[in-house]
Amino acid sequence: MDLAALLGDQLERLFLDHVDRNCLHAAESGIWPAALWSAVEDFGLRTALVPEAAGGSGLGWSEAGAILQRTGRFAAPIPLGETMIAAALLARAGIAIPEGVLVFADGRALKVDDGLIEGRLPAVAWAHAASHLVVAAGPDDDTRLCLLDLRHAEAHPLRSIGRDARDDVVLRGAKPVATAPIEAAAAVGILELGALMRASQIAGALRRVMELAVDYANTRQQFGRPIGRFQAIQQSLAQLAAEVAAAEVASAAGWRARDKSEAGLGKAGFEAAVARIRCSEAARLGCAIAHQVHGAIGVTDEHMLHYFTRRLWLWRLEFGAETWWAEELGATVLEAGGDKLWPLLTRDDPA
Amino acid sequence: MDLAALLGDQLERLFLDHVDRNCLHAAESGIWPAALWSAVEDFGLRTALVPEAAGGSGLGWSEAGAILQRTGRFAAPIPLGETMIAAALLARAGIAIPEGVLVFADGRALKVDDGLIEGRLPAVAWAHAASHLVVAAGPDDDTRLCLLDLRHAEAHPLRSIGRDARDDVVLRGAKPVATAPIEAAAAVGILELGALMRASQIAGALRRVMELAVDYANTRQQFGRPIGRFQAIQQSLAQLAAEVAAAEVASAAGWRARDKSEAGLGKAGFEAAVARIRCSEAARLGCAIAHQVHGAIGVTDEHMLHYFTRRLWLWRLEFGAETWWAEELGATVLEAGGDKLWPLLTRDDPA
Amino acid sequence: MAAAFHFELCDLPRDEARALRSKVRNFLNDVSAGWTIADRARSWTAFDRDFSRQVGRHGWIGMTWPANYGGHERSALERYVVLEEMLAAGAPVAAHWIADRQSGPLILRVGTDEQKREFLPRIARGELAFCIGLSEPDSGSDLASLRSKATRISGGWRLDGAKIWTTNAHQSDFMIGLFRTAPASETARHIGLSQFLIDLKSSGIEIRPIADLTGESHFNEVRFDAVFVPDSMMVGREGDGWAQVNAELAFERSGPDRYLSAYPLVPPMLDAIGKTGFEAQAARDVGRLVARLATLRAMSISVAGMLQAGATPLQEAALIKDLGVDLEQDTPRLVEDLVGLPPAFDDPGGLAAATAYVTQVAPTFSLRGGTREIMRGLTARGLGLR
Amino acid sequence: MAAAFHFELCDLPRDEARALRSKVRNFLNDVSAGWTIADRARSWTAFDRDFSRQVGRHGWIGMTWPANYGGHERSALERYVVLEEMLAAGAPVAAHWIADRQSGPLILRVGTDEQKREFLPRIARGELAFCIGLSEPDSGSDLASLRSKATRISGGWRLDGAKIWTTNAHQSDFMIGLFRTAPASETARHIGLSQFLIDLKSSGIEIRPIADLTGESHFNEVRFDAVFVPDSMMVGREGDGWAQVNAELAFERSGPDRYLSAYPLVPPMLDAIGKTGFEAQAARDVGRLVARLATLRAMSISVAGMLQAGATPLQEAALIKDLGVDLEQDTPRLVEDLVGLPPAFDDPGGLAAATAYVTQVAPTFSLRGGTREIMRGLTARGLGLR
Repeated sequence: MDLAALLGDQLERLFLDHVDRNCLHAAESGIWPAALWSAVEDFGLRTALVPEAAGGSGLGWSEAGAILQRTGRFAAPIPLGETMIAAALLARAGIAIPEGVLVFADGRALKVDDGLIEGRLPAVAWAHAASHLVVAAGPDDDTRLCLLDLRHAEAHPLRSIGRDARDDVVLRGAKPVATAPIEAAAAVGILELGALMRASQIAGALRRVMELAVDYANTRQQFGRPIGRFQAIQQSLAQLAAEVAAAEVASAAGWRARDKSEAGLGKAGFEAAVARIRCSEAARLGCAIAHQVHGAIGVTDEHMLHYFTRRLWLWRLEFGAETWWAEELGATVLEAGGDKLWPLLTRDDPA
Repeated sequence: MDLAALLGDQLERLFLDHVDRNCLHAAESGIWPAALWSAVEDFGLRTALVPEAAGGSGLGWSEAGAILQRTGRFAAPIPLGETMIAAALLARAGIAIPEGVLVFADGRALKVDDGLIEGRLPAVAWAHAASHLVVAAGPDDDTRLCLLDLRHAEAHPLRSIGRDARDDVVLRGAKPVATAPIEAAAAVGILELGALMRASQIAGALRRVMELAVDYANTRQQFGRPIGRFQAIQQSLAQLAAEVAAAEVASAAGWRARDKSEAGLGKAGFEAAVARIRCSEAARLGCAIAHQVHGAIGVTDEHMLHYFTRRLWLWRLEFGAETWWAEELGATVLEAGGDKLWPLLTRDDPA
Repeated sequence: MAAAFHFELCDLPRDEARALRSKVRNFLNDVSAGWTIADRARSWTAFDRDFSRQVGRHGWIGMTWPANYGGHERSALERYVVLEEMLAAGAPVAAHWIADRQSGPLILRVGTDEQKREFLPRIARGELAFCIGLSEPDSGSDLASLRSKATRISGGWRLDGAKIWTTNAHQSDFMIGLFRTAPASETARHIGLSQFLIDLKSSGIEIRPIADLTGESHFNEVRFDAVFVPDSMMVGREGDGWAQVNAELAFERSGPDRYLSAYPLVPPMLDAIGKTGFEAQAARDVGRLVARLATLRAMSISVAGMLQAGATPLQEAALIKDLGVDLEQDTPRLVEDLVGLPPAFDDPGGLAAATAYVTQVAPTFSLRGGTREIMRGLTARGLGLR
Repeated sequence: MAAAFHFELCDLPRDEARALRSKVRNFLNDVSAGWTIADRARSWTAFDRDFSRQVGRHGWIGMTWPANYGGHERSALERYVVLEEMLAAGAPVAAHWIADRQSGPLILRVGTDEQKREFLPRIARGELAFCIGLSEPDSGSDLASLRSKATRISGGWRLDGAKIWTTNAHQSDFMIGLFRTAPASETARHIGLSQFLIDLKSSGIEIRPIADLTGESHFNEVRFDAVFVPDSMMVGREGDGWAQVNAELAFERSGPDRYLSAYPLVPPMLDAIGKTGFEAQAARDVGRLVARLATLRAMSISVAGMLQAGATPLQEAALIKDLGVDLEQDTPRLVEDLVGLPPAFDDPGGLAAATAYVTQVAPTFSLRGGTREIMRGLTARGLGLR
């Protein structure tokens, strides 16, 4: 068994032990799942994507995608993906990785003046659970990866449908702990990583939602038989299955392209956009079907379903909402013209 | 029994006798159904909407809507609605109604110079079966209803999915047979009448399509029972029924508004747009369901279904496509602002 | 089959409707100053006894009932005007909605004179909140499988069992509950059900609010442990409960609450798109939305006209519910598409919060009053599919 | 249930795929000069023996078959490259498509050596057109109810009955038909079916093209009246027809022809929207379309990889077909929305005509290879719904 599979299985067992309704409920009330996080840290998952030479596990992006899918499958209320990716970015840039929880954000709107960073980062996931924040900021000819200590930032807590912590982060002349030069495309490349992270989480959560719906349909009796025997329910669940399949494939293909274009961030934008858009669509339709099958029980706190659907609804909107990505991708395609679409769809090298 | 109901019943019997697969097939090959048309003329339907004082039957617009719904129900390959409405327009303007088949068109793109009319009218329905054409043309301060002799126009035959005759009509300095002053809003008002005409035809054809699908589902055996016993088919047909209901109500409400705003053409635009948009949507979804239920037989010439679905697909696009009307209506609503929508929806007087 | 469903357009009585609408609008304008978009999005799940009493004082509850029972002897179509104005404004109507829509009409139709005198005037004043006890833990849409039972005892009935998904039970004064008064037979599972008026303060009743995914509680589980109900509180005839409940459903499925649940998002969405500079495609989406709204309103008023005329348009009501629910469920996505939504927000009353709320409750729109699948099955039977 | 379906990404063999793709594109560029949009929209229903012979000369039919049967011993994934390039370009592939996709592989899998030697090389040269005789007038999706029968006679079989919806029978050389060689039992209706290679020039065969709603004929009714087929023309084992047919379906349901049928409308649609000045919402719709296309392609290649590895991914194929058909059927509406369509047109090769064509044939997309309802039922069983 290879390392990625081993880590994945360990993580699955850990989540099975820790991530139940109580854990999710507590996290949504603002209680940090410290035991869960420290178990995850003990597995060395923080540095899973860091090269072995730099003390990490050296996993590839596609392997990371499989791990993120598991966090989605359990709606694990910890920023594992955020931390893994932030650490990977730091390691690639040669910046030492600090302890604790890390998050990252799209830094394109930030201003850099004499090395100090100014600006507002809207709705950063888990900012107030994290010690440090990673962004790429600066002009095209001097874009730098910056590690910021969140103690020197204001975090304004927000509400969201998902109810995991989200904060507006305001930087007022913040001085990074460390910086390193990075290609200009990294700023949008980081957004792509976030979008892919959410895409994989959606795929994982959506398969779980399907399983919940199938279990419920096989259990719940109406009119003298399980509702799963009714053709109308069967046809709906088949549609849900198709969305799950599409989400799984689209997210995996997004990470594959990321792996293939190791040369630089921001080069796998097409596949990232596809993953983001398709997974978000799948989430929308999938949640509707799962709730319809579950009936009233599905919208109550007595059932697990909504812990997944609420996050699916939220994840669709993060790291660039589905509408934003669709617009970006569509504009690229239109500007290229009709006869460039097929070559784009069949490109086998994202670099 | 009142006159409208009597005419409707006569027409229904006439269509039952005349409008079968052969009649439709012949009409689509370009053969004019002369016997059918002369029977319709004999009923006095050409002037059904002309006031009694002017020698007509004096029916209201809503009553016309019911008759048009019947032409849709049979996909009758004659421009009865076109002729009725053209005659009504002429009578209201005090212009003598010529014999034969009449058509009308949106004349807003025409130029009037020294009483002569210049311009192109795209895809006029039944132009080459008609003797005369009615349009409203001219500048806002001198808009005139114009009766044109089609012998003095060029008609370029077109193809369409519906396969009833459609022609581009080109006028090169054509001199109208007669003109009369009319309110400036009449130009768009005539387009509304055409849109409502097609909306009613859609409602009629769509109910027929539903009946065909229900009959087929009750007859066709698969896996040892009629396919209409399968819940998946039942659920689809229920959706089709909802679309039929929406089309019937939307088109009727459009004509009702037309009746209430007798004061002037162009004042029932909101309800006309609603009818047009909603009926077009219904046609799109309804055709898809009906074909799915019918399976392969539905796309063959052996079955009547496609004589209706092809016209439904065509009618959606005529007298301003659904997209055009939706854009117009949406722009009106947006320009008015959010708190004006509810008063608009609840207006009880279109004038 | 041609008679499977038929809608005749119905005109609201023009002069009366105008005067009434203008009064309701003025009232709502006055009281709504502090309502946020998110408040309005809650509308008929928002329970506000003060508001309901004000509505009662205006004579807008029990509008069609006889004056001697506290009613106002207006037509069902005038009542329609009040209902749709309340919903379009997102008024907090939950404290009188069910009593006005279902419980009161039921009592008026099949109740005893004593029941009418006791309950209807208080309902009409906006003082009595009702809930409806139908579903049970093991029977959702399949009402014939109900097991909660009423046992005849001296002077009345003893109720045992449980109801679930009872909207607002925790805030209501009375429940009208459906209980089994005789065993079901294999061939006629619908027989033996009867309705009771139950004072929720009775001993033996335990009401447990069920938290929902929004963090609020509208549903409840209501347990009955040897609850006494006097004979005088049976509603209608013993064993007729099933038929009585079904007659209510045409009212429930075709009203304006069946397509306006998400309406309070629409005006702020239009304003957020802007009066100028919008894209043609955005205008198209808005145009299509408005066409659906206007058509559903005409369909709903048509059914109101049939109900007013004494008909029981179950087929037509089912079609409205199917289309109305689709529209309501599509609305949050439209906001996302046309306005854009932030993933998280700090204004709990704003459009983003309101849309998040509607997204979460929208799944119930296609459940209440019979699931989408049940509605479509009903339509299919009406079409003659066998 | 966790194993209901599983897609592993599959990479096309990079260097081979690149070289091959570039050859196919060059060929198609050269031959496609005169193809209108409407021609391209017909693609795999367009029957052109000259074109098929050219494709055969390039070695792009029977690509994966052994060289001794005229094949080219390339991988299924290389073949995939050729298929998708042909479809994306809207090439007229009907004269070899069925033989290459279904009939040839079937013969290769279960045919006799004599059959392989006789048919495969000619198919690979693009010289033999095949059709598939499955459906009958009284059985559409319910193949187990087939009644056309084969009766054993001296030296072979006598066929009687009728097949319907047989694509291209009127232009084909051979049919592979499924006939009943033994009576069905009540409990196992699938037994007793066998497949035959039938020369369509045999006496006793009557082929009647069925005009369709576009005015063209692709479907046929094929009647068999005492048609003789020699023993050597039975395909596979007597009574195994049902299993053999089902094994074919995974190929049919997951190929690029299951999501690219409407693709030829897309590039001209993009050009009609324009490279600049488009609306953000139009871009979004295009972006969503492209995301669906790219995902379906990855899914389809994933299944191609499984087939190459010898698996029978029926569940995965059914999911692709469901999603692919939706995409294809949505495409004409997208053209209408983003470009606008005139109700009538004078250019029979243009985008409006092509869209009208696709609108009319689109209903069949969700029928061929098993209806949408059948596909979803298959998926439901895979999910463990019982």
